[in-house]
This record gives sequence, C-alpha cells and structure tokens, in this order.
Amino acid sequence: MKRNVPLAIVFVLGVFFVVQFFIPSHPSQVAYNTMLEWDMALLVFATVIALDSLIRHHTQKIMRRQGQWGYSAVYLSAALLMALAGFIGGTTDTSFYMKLFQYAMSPMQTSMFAILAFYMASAAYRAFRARTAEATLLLISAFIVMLGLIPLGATIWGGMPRLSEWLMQVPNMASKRGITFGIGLGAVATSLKIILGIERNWLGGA
Amino acid sequence: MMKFLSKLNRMDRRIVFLLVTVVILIPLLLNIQSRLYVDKATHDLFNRIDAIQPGGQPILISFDYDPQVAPELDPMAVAVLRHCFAKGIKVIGMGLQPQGDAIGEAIISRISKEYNKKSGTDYCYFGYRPGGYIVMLYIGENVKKALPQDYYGVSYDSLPMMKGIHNYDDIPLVLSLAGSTWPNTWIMFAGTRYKASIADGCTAVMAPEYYPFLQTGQLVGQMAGMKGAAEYEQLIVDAGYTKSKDIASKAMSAISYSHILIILLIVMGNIGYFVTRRMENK
Amino acid sequence: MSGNPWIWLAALLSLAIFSFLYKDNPTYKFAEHLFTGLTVGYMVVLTWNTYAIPYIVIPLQEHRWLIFIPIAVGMLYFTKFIPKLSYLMLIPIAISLGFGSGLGIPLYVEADLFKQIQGTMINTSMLKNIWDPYNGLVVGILILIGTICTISYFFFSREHKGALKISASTGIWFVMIGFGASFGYTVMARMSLLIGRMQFLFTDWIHLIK
Amino acid sequence: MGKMKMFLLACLLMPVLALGLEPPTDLNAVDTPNDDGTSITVTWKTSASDVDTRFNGYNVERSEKAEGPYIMLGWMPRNSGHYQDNSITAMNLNYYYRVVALSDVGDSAASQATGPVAASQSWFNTGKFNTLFGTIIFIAITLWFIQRAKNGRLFIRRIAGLDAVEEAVGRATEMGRPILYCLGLDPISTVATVAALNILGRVAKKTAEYDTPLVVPTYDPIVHTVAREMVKEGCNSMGRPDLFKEDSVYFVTNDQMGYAAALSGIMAREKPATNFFMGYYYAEALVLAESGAATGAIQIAGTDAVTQLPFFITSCDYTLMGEELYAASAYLSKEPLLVGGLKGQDACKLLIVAAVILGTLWALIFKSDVIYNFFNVG
Repeated sequence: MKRNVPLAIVFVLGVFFVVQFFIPSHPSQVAYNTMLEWDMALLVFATVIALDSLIRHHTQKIMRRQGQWGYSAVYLSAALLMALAGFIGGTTDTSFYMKLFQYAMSPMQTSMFAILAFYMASAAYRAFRARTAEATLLLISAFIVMLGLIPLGATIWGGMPRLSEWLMQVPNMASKRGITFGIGLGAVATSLKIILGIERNWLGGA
Repeated sequence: MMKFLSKLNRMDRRIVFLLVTVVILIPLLLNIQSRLYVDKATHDLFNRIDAIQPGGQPILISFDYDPQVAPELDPMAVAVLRHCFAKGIKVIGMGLQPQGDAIGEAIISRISKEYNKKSGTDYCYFGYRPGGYIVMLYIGENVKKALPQDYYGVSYDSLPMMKGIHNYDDIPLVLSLAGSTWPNTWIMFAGTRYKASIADGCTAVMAPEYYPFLQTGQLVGQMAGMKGAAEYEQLIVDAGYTKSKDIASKAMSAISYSHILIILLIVMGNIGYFVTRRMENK
Repeated sequence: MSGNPWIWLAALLSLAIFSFLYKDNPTYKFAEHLFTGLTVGYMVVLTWNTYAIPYIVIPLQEHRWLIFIPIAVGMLYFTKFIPKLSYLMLIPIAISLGFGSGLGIPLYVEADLFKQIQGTMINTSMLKNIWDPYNGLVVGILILIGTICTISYFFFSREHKGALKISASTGIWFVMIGFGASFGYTVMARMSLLIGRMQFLFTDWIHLIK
Repeated sequence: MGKMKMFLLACLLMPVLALGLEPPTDLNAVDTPNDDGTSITVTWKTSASDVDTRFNGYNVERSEKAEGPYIMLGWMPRNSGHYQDNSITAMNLNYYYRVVALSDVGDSAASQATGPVAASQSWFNTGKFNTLFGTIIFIAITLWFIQRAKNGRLFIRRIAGLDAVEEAVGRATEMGRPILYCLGLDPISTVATVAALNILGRVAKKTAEYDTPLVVPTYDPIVHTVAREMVKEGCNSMGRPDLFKEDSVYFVTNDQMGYAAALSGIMAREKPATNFFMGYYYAEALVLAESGAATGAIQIAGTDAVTQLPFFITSCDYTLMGEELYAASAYLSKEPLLVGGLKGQDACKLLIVAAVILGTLWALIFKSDVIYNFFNVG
C-alpha cells in the first residue's frame, strides 16, 4: 500500500501525458492545463516544507549557540525583513522591497556572477596542461577561440577569427550532438523506467 | 632559473585573481585603448550609414533590448547616433521591447544635446511600440499608422521631419539593436516582404545566429557585442566625426588584455609543468 | 564619491562578496548570510504572488471548487511531521514526477533525437555548395563523423577495444575540441560581467571612470 | 469643425483618387487541422489591385449568417492571402467569412462570402505521426531489453569515474572530514535530478556504513524532501537509523547565485574531503567547482548540462558526462532491470546511426530529402 499508491499514480499520469501529447482535442488541452496549474499549486506546499527545514536548521544553531550562530541570526532576519517588506510594503517599483532587491540582493547576485571571471582564469591556469593528447586538444582549441575573439588574433593571422568561429560551429557542434543523443535516449529510458516503477529509488524508505 | 620556472606550475590562485583585477582595471581607469581589426560586417554598416545624404532620408534605429544586455548594446546606439548627428543624418527612434523604451529615450536625448539637435526636425523618438511584427508590417504600409505620435506626445503630422516619410521606401536603413531574435523578425517582415535594408547590433553570444544572414545579404551590416561597438567607435574617430573613443573601446581593451592574460597564464603553467616534470625525471 | 546611501550599500556588499577571493572572512560570511536570507525572503514573496495567488487564491475566489483537489494533495506534504503517516508525502511527489516523466518522453524524442538526427544527416541542399565552410558537403561529412564517433564513446555494451576504441577516442577528440572552444568562447561573456561590476564601482560609487 | 472639413475634402477628392478597387477572389475557409476546435483558416487570392502603392491590405470579417452583419477580425498587409482565426469559442457552429480589400483613400471592395464552415477538434495530431512512431520504437526497444535483463546478467563496460565514487567515501572516512553532495538546480521531474538522487542513495548507504558525515544542501523544495528521505533510508538500510541527522540535509535557497555563495562558504568552512556535483547545473557550476578545488577536495561531477561540462571537466577530478550520469545511477544500483534499460539505449544508438547513414546515402544517391524530411518536427 505504502509503495503501490504512489507507483500507481506515477504510472497512470505518466502514460496519460505521453498519449496526451498526440491529442490536440479540447478535453485533452483542458487536462493538460489543469494539471499544469495543479502542479504549480503543489509547489506552494513544498515551499512551506523547505522553509520549515531552513528555519529549523538555523534556529537550532541559534538556540544551542552552536558554532557561528550569529550568522544564522543574520540569515533569518534578512529573510524575515525581505518577506515582510514584500507583504507589507508591496512590490511596486518604488517600494522598500524593490530597493532591497535593487541595492542589496541584485548587486550581490551580479558580483557572485562576476566572480566567474576570476574563476575562468584560475581554472584555465590550473587545468589547461598538456598532460595528454586530449588535454592538449582542449588547450589548443581554447587558445584559438580566445585569440580569435580579440584584435591580437587577427594581427597574428587574419584567418584567426574565422577559424575560431568555425571551431564553435563545426567540431563543437558535432560533439554536442553526439552527447545530446545519449542524453535524449537516456532521458526517454529513465522517464519510462520511472513510469513503469522500475526506477523507484525516489520512494526512499517507504 | 629552473626553480623559478617550476614555481610557475603552482602559483597561488590569489596571484591569478590579482592579475585579472589589474588587467581589467588599468584600461578602464587609464583609458588605454588598442587599435582594433574592424570586422567586415561593422565596416559595411558604417559605409551604409556614411553613404546617406545629410539632411535627406532618415534611418530607423529600433531599441529592441532590455537593461540586462544594455552594457553591450548601449555603446552601439551611442556610436551610431554620434555618427548620424555629426554628419547631419536624421534619425527615427523606436523600440519593440517594453523595457527598451526608457533606454532609447535616455540615449537619444543625451547624444542629441551633445550635437544640439532638435526633436521633431533632426530626430524623432517614438518609444516602445507594442505588437512586434505587426508594427513592422504597418511601417511597410504607412509609417503614420505604426507611429501615430512620438514619445513626448506630439502627433505625427506635427513632426516636420516625418513629412514625406511613407514607408520603407523612404527609410534607407533599419538598425535593430537587440539582445534576442528581433533582427530575425525584421528580416522576415521588413526585409523579405518590403525589401527594406536591415542591419543589426547584437550581443556577442547571439552573433553566430546571424552569420548566415550576413552571408546572404539579408543583413547589410552588423555590430557584434562589445567588440562591434568598439569597432564602430574606432571607425567614427578615424573618419573624423568624433575626437575620442568611448566606453566600448575601454571595455574592449580590458577584454583583450584579460584574454591575453589567460593565454599567458596557460603558457606559464605549461612551462612550469614541463620544467617540474623534467626536474622530477632527473 | 556618491552621496546616495543605497549606492553605498550596493558597493560595500559587492566588495564583501569579492573579498572571498582573498579568503573566507567575517565580512564575506556576513554578506553571504544576508544574501541567502534575502533570496529566501524574495522567494517567499515571489511564491505567494506568482504561484499561490493565481493558482490557489483566485480559483477559490472564483468558486472553482476543483482546486480543493491539489490543496488536499498539497496538504499531504505536511504528513512529514507525523512519522506514522509520512509516507503519504510521496503522493504529491508522485504526481509531479508522473506528470513530468510522461510529458518529457515525446519532447525528448523531438528535441534531442529527431532534431539532432536531422542536423547530422546530409541533405540535398549541402550538395549545392560542397566546400562551404559551415553548410557544405565536406563539413557535413565531418560533422557526421564527429557525431557518430562521439555516440560511440557512449556505447556501454562493449569494452572500448578494436574499432570501437578508435572511434571512441576520435569522439573524445571532438569532445575536447568542442569543450575547449566553449570554454574560450565563454571567457568574454564572464569578463564583460566583471567589467560591468567594475564600472558600477568606479563610475556610480567612486567617480573615477569618466 | 476640423473633422467636417476633412470629410468634405475627402468627398471632393474621392472620385479623383478612387482606384476602381478589385475584391480578392477564390476565398476559402476550412477548419484548421490538428487543433482543439478553436480555429478556422481563411485563404484567398490577392486582389488584382494589389499592385498599386495606394493599396492598403485586407480586412478579414466573420459572421454567423451569410448575409451578415460581418464583424472585422483583423487586418492583413498587402500580398497576404492567409489568415488564421483563433477566436472561435464554440465548436460545430457555422460561420461565414469575407475579405475586404482596402485602399489608402478609403474605398473598399468586399469578396464573395464563403461558408458555412465550423471548427471541430481532432483526436490525433497527424502532424506528429513521426514523433509517435519514434516514441513507440524507442519505448519498445527499451522494454525488450529490460525484459531480457530479467533472464540474466548483461554486460556493461566499466565507467571511468565510478570507482571514484566508492573511493571517495573511504578517503573522507580516513581524513575524518565530511562529504558534500549537491543535487543540481533542476526540479524532481528532470532525469538528471532523478539520477543524482539515485547516486545519493548509494553514497548515503556507504557513508552510513563507515560513519562518515554527509552534508546535502538543497536548492529545490521538492527535491529537498526526497533527498531527506533517501539519506534517512540509507542509514536505516545499514541498520544505523541513529546516524541520520536532521540537519545534514537542509534547504539553502532557490536563488542560483545565492546558492553558489552559500556553497562557497560551506566548502571553505567545513573543508569536505569530497564534493559531489550531480544533476543539472547552470553558470554557477564553475563557482562551485572552483571554490571546491581551492579547499583541496576530491571533486566528482556528473551532469547532462552540455553547456557546463567544459567547466566541470577543467576543475573537477572526475566528470560523468551526459549519459554517463544516468548509466552510473543504473550501474551503482546493480539492479538488472536498470542495466537492461542501458542496453536498450545502446541498441537505440545503433538505430540512430543507421538512420543517419541511410538518410545521408539517400540524399547522395537519389538526390532526395525523403528520409531527412521524415524527421521534421514542430
């Protein structure tokens, strides 16, 4: 019972929505749209569970004065501040909520994103070593593309920009296609195994 | 010497970070610029605009982008507007992306002030026009229908510059500045159907999408990413329309130096690696 | 220097994030927790406004009583707090999973298989311009070989020996060239982001860049 | 007053400027195929006057009676001959259509009305026949191999990087440091996430066996609930339910860069011996992998996010690429049926290669795109 009900649900819904794809009629569209809306509604409840998890995790730290519990307090107060700002002050362009978003949250998001620039450099420096034939190919191709994108490349050799573009469009395309085939087949097979209940690890301990 | 070289194998990553900061900041702060190799597509666009009679028919610039891609596309708009205003070419501005509305206005009014150009006689800005391809079709039939009044609420008939502008036949070039696939739509609905000349300014990431159209001539020119903007800045300086290059050229130098830095880091890393390996083998 | 306190806040928080590059430190820790906290608060408001209101509150107001089905099912998530009944939590999960898996199959067939098969196949338009560097026959054959070799690397039923070894390692060569190119190509986009941040710090905050 | 003047002016000019507008001909309205019964497609032959520069397109009009009144639906520009009316609200109700040619100077010429036509819904999308065929073939092959797997063990080659999963747990135990496990950013319905959860189940068992701490910071609320159960089950199955700690699986945030910032901090502070990055990732992949590399951890990544593979390859010790991630999850489970599925995938690969080669030869020999066109979608 504990396992069979969820497995039956997955089977019925799975089969239904494979078939639904091929049926354009009105009832079929209604079923699809309803399911989509219900799935969104379910997400709201899952969010509550997630919130419960994070509140517990951090309040425990604070209560037990465990480790650096002060930061947990920062975390929870920031979350509370943002949520209250949104619910009380509204979310219009001039609201406090939007100010917090624009001048606190968003700058940190873009800074975190910009850190990638540093990590590109450190990853390239550390990993692009001509240890093996494959690693050498990786390195040379990155080299050519980087040169092709800047004026220096064209100064060294006029064809560099075209070559770098070609590398992106031809060999890169071929390898991505090959990988995508595997992903597509694997995804079809895994979805099928989930629907048939062969892949049932998601049931956990039940 | 060997010892020093082998140290290159394991440099502290913080040194790498410091070097990145330096090569990015110096060109930005000290205004260091390098000469660019100008791509053919950018050159084509420049020549197109440069061939237009001063005081004659206007070009249409469509601000089809959102703030997220503004760092790449704003400098393009600025450079092209400077070119037009310096030469006395009239400009029609509009946009198909709601958030591009204010961006276009800010740029066009700033640059027009630099050249003392007047709204209504030297340029007209119509702001965001909802409807996407429908707007393009309307322009092909009757510009007045597509752009009934400008951004500031002045009606079409009260804009002296728009007198005699009926459809694409009277607009020698349409330039779409876009972060997404708007140029594609322009090609389909204004280019193919009404034989309008279309050019685009796009982000570096989107550029490869448009190479086929450049090849077939469906796009008469293109600025691709920060590099395209920097190339255009260089072209207008070379032609004597402006005195100094602008933000895109600085950013492009920073990008160039950072690429060179990464290439050098890889080379140093490999030297260090081979030296270390040789020392270990001995 | 800017006189706007909001700009100051944005600038100082940006610097706090960047300070992690030197090493983990109290400033970063503070910024990190503030950051994740704000995003959680943001998520709560966003979930309420974009999911709860249109998909739960409005249907209730419009007396579309079928909405009680997902509400009841959603409530089952709360059985997590009742150990004996907690297995009921699997029901909403099963619904999301079943819907997603069923929906996915034909889409994967179209996007990942059919479209790619078409992209790999030589077609008659390629015969017209044999030497075209992007769309010609010769390049088409190169892409065909590259793709098939890459597929062969992902062949799990045999050891990579003999002919399979040759094609699989050719495939890996293509993969490595492709990855290198992607890496190199992405550098520019990431550097542009960093330049954008620097411009904010040195233009909007400290007026150093003109 | 102004309007009045305009009107008088128009009346005066009209006879001079009138084009003698010709109406469009050969009007045809049909029920749009393969839809849910909300659309009718109208086609016509352009008006003979559609060459004059003063010609101004067409108005498409609809009525429930042949004699009218007709209501305008939309305007189509010069040179068009096709309009899809997507505003049908009732199926099997008869409609009549007509198309009116317009000129700049205000005159118009209506075509003959056409009809009656009613919208109906289709129960099978004939445009998707090829997709259906492909779906059935791929499903059938997979099922056949799963069936075969029931009868005996099938051979699967070793997957590089998989042994590392087992080793990693041992290493963490020796070092007395925790293991960090990330499940990616995608929801539960994505295949990569399911595979990542499977591997988590395996890792959880191993860590319970060796009593190694496991840290699972999560991003998606639903994935979070499942991950928690998986880890709990891992401890239970090793007979050590006491080892499960509530706060080892915890929700961080579902903001991409917020998650990356938090994970960077966690890795710098807890210094895990091994980091697992399984599932689907976006730009934050390199932030995670580089922050992890700085702490000296062994890093094992597995993703089907093709765009992020180059970054995992450069900064992780082992990377399971694309399908290898799914294969790893099947392999580690040692479940014969899952391994059977993998065999089916291999058979499908051969089929795809055969199709590609066949289509290519067909194009080369017969100069025809018949096979190529079979794979048209959408």
